[in-house]
Amino acid sequence: MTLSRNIKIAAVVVFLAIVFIAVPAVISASGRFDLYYTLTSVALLSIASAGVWLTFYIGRINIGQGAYALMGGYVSAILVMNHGWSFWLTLPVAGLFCAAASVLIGLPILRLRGVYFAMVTLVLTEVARLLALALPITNGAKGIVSIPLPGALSVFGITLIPDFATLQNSRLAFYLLAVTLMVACFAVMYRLVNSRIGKLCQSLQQNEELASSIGVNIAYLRVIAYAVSSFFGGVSGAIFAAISQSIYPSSFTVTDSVNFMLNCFLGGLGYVFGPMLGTLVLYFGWDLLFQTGQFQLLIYSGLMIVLMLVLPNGLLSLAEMTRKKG
Amino acid sequence: MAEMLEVSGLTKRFGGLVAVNNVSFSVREKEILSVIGPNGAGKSTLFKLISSFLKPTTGEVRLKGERISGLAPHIAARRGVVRTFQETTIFKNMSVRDNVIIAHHLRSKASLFGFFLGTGAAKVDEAAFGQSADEILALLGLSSLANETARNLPHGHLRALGIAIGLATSPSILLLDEPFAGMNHDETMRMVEMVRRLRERGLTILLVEHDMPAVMKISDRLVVLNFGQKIAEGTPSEIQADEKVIEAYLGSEDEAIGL
Amino acid sequence: MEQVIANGLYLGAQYALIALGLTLIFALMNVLNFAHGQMYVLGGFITYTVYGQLGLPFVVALLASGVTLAVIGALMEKFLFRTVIRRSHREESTMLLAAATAFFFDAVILLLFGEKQRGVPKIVKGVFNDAGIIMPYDRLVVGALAIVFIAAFVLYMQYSRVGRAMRALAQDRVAAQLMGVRVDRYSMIGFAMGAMLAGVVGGLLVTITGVNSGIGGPISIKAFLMVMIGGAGVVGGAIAGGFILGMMESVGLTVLREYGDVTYLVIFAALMVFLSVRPNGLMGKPWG
Amino acid sequence: MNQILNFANVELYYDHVYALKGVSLEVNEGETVALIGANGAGKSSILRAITGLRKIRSGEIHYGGKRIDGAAPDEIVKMGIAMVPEGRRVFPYMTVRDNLLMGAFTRTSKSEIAASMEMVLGRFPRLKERFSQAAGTMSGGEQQMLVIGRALMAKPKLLLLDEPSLGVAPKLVQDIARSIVAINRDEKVSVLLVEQNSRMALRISQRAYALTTGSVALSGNSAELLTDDRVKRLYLGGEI
Amino acid sequence: AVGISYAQAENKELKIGFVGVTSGPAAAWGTSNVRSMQTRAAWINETGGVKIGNDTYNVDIVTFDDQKDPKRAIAGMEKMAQEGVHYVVGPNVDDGAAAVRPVAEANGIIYFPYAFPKALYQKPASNAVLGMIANYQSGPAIYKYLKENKGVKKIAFVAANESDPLSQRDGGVEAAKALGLEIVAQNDTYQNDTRDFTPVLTPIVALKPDLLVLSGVAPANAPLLIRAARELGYEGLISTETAQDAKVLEEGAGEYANGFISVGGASTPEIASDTMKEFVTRYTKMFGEYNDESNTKVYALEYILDTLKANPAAINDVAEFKKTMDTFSAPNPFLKGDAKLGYVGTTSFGQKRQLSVPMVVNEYKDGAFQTLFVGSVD
Ligand SMILES: Nc1ncnc2c1ncn2[C@@H]1O[C@H](COP(=O)(O)OP(=O)(O)OP(=O)(O)O)[C@@H](O)[C@H]1O
Ligand SMILES: Nc1ncnc2c1ncn2[C@@H]1O[C@H](COP(=O)(O)OP(=O)(O)OP(=O)(O)O)[C@@H](O)[C@H]1O
Ligand SMILES: CC(C)C[C@H](N)C(=O)O
Ligand SMILES: [Mg+2]
Ligand SMILES: [Mg+2]
Repeated sequence: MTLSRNIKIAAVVVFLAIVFIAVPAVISASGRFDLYYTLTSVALLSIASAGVWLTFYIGRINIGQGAYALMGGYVSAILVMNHGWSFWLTLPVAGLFCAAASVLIGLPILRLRGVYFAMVTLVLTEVARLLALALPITNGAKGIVSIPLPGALSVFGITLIPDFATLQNSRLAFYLLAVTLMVACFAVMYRLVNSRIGKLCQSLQQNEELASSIGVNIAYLRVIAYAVSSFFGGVSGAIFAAISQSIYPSSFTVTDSVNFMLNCFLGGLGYVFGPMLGTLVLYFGWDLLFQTGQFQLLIYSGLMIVLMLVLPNGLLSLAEMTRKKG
Repeated sequence: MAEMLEVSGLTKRFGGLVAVNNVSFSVREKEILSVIGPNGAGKSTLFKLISSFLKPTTGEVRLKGERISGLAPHIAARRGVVRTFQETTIFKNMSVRDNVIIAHHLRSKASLFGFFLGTGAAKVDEAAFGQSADEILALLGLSSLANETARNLPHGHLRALGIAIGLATSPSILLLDEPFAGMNHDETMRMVEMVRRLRERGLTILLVEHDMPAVMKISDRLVVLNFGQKIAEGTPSEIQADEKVIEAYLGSEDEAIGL
Repeated sequence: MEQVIANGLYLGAQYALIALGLTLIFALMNVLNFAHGQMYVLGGFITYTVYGQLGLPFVVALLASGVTLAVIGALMEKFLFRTVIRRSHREESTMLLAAATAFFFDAVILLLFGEKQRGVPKIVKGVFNDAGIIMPYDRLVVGALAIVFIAAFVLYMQYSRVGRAMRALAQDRVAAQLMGVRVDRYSMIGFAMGAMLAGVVGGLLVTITGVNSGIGGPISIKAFLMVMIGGAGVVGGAIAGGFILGMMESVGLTVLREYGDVTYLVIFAALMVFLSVRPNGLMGKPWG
Repeated sequence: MNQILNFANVELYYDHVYALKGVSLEVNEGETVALIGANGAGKSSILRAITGLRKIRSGEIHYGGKRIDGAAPDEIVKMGIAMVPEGRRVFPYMTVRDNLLMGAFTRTSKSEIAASMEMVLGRFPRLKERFSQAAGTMSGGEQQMLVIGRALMAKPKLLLLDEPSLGVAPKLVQDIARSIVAINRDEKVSVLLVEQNSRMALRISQRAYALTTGSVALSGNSAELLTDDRVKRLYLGGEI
Repeated sequence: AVGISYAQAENKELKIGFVGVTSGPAAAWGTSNVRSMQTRAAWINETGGVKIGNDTYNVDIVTFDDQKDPKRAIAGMEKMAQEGVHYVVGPNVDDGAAAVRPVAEANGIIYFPYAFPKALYQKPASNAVLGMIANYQSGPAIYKYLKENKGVKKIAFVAANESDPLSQRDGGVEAAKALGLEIVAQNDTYQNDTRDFTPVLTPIVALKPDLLVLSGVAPANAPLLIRAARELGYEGLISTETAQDAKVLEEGAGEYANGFISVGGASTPEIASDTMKEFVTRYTKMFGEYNDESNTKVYALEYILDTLKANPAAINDVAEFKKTMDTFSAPNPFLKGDAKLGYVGTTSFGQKRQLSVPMVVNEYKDGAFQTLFVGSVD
């Protein structure tokens, strides 16, 4: 685990170079422009999954991230459509709105543990969908459609981000937006986990009673972690709404919530970058198996089972295993 | 000596069962007070009430005159009332040293956000906690196990680790629930010594324990519970001679089995 | 209103039976079996094939469903879950495995049985209609059978040697081992029984609701709800949860229909509030 | 005297921790043997090795002349070894009755089981009073009696006890100690007793082994060990 | 893919896409799409391919299962763009159809959703073409017919609590109101995981409507709803505005389904041409079992190919396609007589963005559909 500082820095530089330079270069060279959306999805879904991972880190199985993604999508869509806000402003607001909502929801439900918390959050996803159908402001079953693309973002007259609608390649723009946020998100996560906060979160995961006996405000810490998690969910939902220029009650469902969780498992619950790798593999795996037609799901799930048998602690445990052997 | 902790009229019901029934006593500063009594007498429950892990049905607990019962457990800990657990309760998947480091939480000056940013204060804390953890581990004879994952320790060392965690919070009152259970005589005596040293450092200690030789040796005073009620209070020699206590708890000496 | 209550009871009986298998597996192995609904669907398709297509007696079909699923359950425990449980650091890891097996079953079922809704001939014809209650006879039969199965299961767990061993196993694996219980074997039996219950209830209900390849996931989730209401891993809880959910649906759909699409919103919200108050469900404890 | 258990040169590891470094000991038929030693000395590990809960690295374990290391715990239990594990471990949500019946899990004859039940309830009348109570709601001492009773239900020839006095009030410790003596005497069960309460253990046993960090440091006649200086110093604490 | 292709080496390849749902509870919708396309394509390829302009093409169907997830649907549409596909059938549901719009428009793809929201087909949108008859078109016709011929006065709606069915219910309610029918129930919904509909229908049946409309009902649920209603003693009519499958109804509801009214393509023997009959035979041979929904769904591919034949320039340029749509007309091979294919939708959408699929209103009877009446849309 103790990589030297230089190796770490080098790894980060390489990663950034791949994500921001190599990927766009390869895509434009090969002409595989559909990969932009695929990778954008991976980036956004991995942000949401990172949130789920954080709740795992405090010992809660979270199958409710879909609810916050949906909520974030609606907040952004409604602010853009009904109130004429700039998308760029709605992005943090969507995240904060979800964080605030998650505090209210989290205070009672974070007392639950194990499968109970898992189930309640699962139900929460469904509640979000039903609310989206029932509330007047969401436009119910008809969803919100024809949302404009993100406009220009300028500060003091300097255009930081151009209007997406005028761009020739809004896919690239969305890709860059998504990976930038992903990098930021995982930087935050890495810092969280490797600071004392990470240890505190681990103490919650392992024994809440003991943690509170040594003076940890467990209720507070839980809520904070959950709020951060939901913030990530909201942000990723908001961007999805902008990409599809529409949002429906069924835009994020129980299936998504479950997938977020699975991404974390597959990557490895013990590794901060697990959700990123897990999302990449699960999403890309599905995409690659596109060729197999009707056997896609069969092969996909079959491989997932095999992976689980070989690496029950996640893909990243492979590194640990080889190190132990080596 | 000043009154440190005052327990008055404390009662706890679980449904129909009265686990602690109208118990009052007080603990003086730097005192070692033991609570003894048969299994199920309500000792652990009493500890949970004092450390605010349970809310009393009636009655209250005061620390230096201030009411602390009914607070959240981490607030009670912040005020200086910290307990160890009867079961071996530790952070299983952390190293022994990390267990102790994390327990320094209350002493840290930096805020959560400070930790996140890695401010100077946070760094100072980190260094100080590491050092203090090593000292505590040395004190409890756990130094050689510092990097072992806690879940792999044998029973006796787990108990010691539980105490180390309690110590790391630098409490003013430490509540030890059966700290000597699972230790042999030699180890028990070393722990007794250590607890005494803690008291000399200014700690007030409340103790639940079934190991009578140790209890009698270490305690300034004892409180005896039976069926949730206080049936006796006094010095070790008073208690050892108390008919009610012998009847309910100690039993009479039986040379055939060495007790 | 009589009708509403009768509906609720009938629904409750079938829900309870669905929840039982799930709770059994959870109690024994701490595995939340995401594939439970898929097992139910598979049971339905087997009965569909044996009774509906091959024309063999219904009882034979039901037996075939039960036995097949029991075998599948046993194999899953032996070759999948046992390995993963042994090797993983966090026991939640089995959730990924369970979800993957659920997908796998979905794929297999879709390939084998197609995407269409399937149904079988009624087992009993006619409708009971008296005292303000309308209830087709086949529902009465299925409801009664469900209750018989539930009772048999509870009695078996409570009084048989195997049942006792499984309860012990659920409470303390090592201690059970020290009593001479072969924990591997009994985990396998328990998993098989849970799967068998799913298969049997799928087979039973195919006579009423038919079966189609896509409903596995939703059924699992519904079963999770019941288990949570009652308390995870408790037989009594699963039964209570099943009946409560059945009754809530029946009553809610009647009482709340004026307010539009809110019945389930209310049910779910109620569940969330309920669990916030009782974090372990109605009778939450490891095993009863 | 017939040897019932022979534990020869056993080594046992946990991951990388060396728990037993070639321990040898034996138990003769009808004997009570005590095993004492510091925390982490490996006492519980010895019991786990005997019952097959942990595989041993090397060495041999014979029981009744048959080699049993490598066998599964359930097979070993069937051969007549019963163990009371560290920390009681009752089945908390089962009744006293069901707990006891679990003890007889490996046996089939209904009438013999009933007879054992008679015997256990006769020995521990408290259990009879609490027959239908959930075991988890009983006091620590009662639970301790229950697990001993449960082990007896297997009609074992060899009974392994891991710290039966742990967390039990002094008066109950006396009761338990008397029960162990009586069981050994009346039921002709050989006993291997792990205890931190060395004084008690040496009083009620015929022979004893003292363990330090994975190997046997001392062994011999219990009565003699009680007066041995080293034992006194290390395990009995001088004159208390 | 199952598509058996008898590719002739000299033929070029024409890729037609499908992005829709072929797994999960709604699998039947997309599967009937995919299979009808694959059957038709195999048939065309076997008989030498399709001649467009000067070239002869073999039709290659590229399918993508979006799992009813709008995010996946976008990925599917991107994939189609990547493969150079310009004509895509699907998606099958509202949210997916809305989500793929930006991709389709940016990449010059015309897509044929089976979802009804008008915004998809009205200006400024112009790349979506509705693949079937919408409920707001068939509903009024059905209710009118039933009002006039069967004396229906009281009508009740029940829908799954999801976007598509709810929107369709709202459309139906509007149409019924316009006809002056009394609406006795319009708020009743069920969860998509409902397997036993007795509790849902108990209060509705008690209101004794003359017509019970199952808005946007999935083929899997239709027989269950019918059976539950009948067993509860419901005696009125039952209808839906979506396509159903006779076999599913027969197995799931038996004779209870008799009299059930739904909309189909050209399924009934009275109007099906020999081509349709051969299509059914080939489909059945290829996939083991026919699905009546495919009567409607076979049209999309036919329209695409015929429009391309009419204007070969459209093969890589959807602007050309759009131009042709306004005037396009070709014989309808699936209907007896001299029916025509043509684009419609002017009344509903203000532009021709809908396939003129015959609106055959069926009545189920003993395992098969019978024509109740045939309508049309403009
Ligand atoms: N949460 C609870 N709910 C119900 N009853 C409880 C609860 N906690 C403790 N009890 C009961 O209260 C009584 C007192 O228990 P407590 O744990 O305080 O005993 P104790 O004196 O610490 O015993 P021991 O010496 O065996 O540890 C017991 O009868 C116990 O079963
Ligand atoms: N599960 C485990 N994983 C790793 N190491 C273990 C494990 N269990 C025990 N050990 C190690 O094995 C050694 C012997 O442990 P054992 O439990 O046998 O000691 P013991 O004599 O019973 O001690 P105690 O009196 O404290 O119960 C100890 O060093 C301990 O750290
Ligand atoms: C309108 C819908 C109910 C039709 C459905 N989407 C289909 O593909 O057939
Ligand atoms: Mg206690
Ligand atoms: Mg031990």
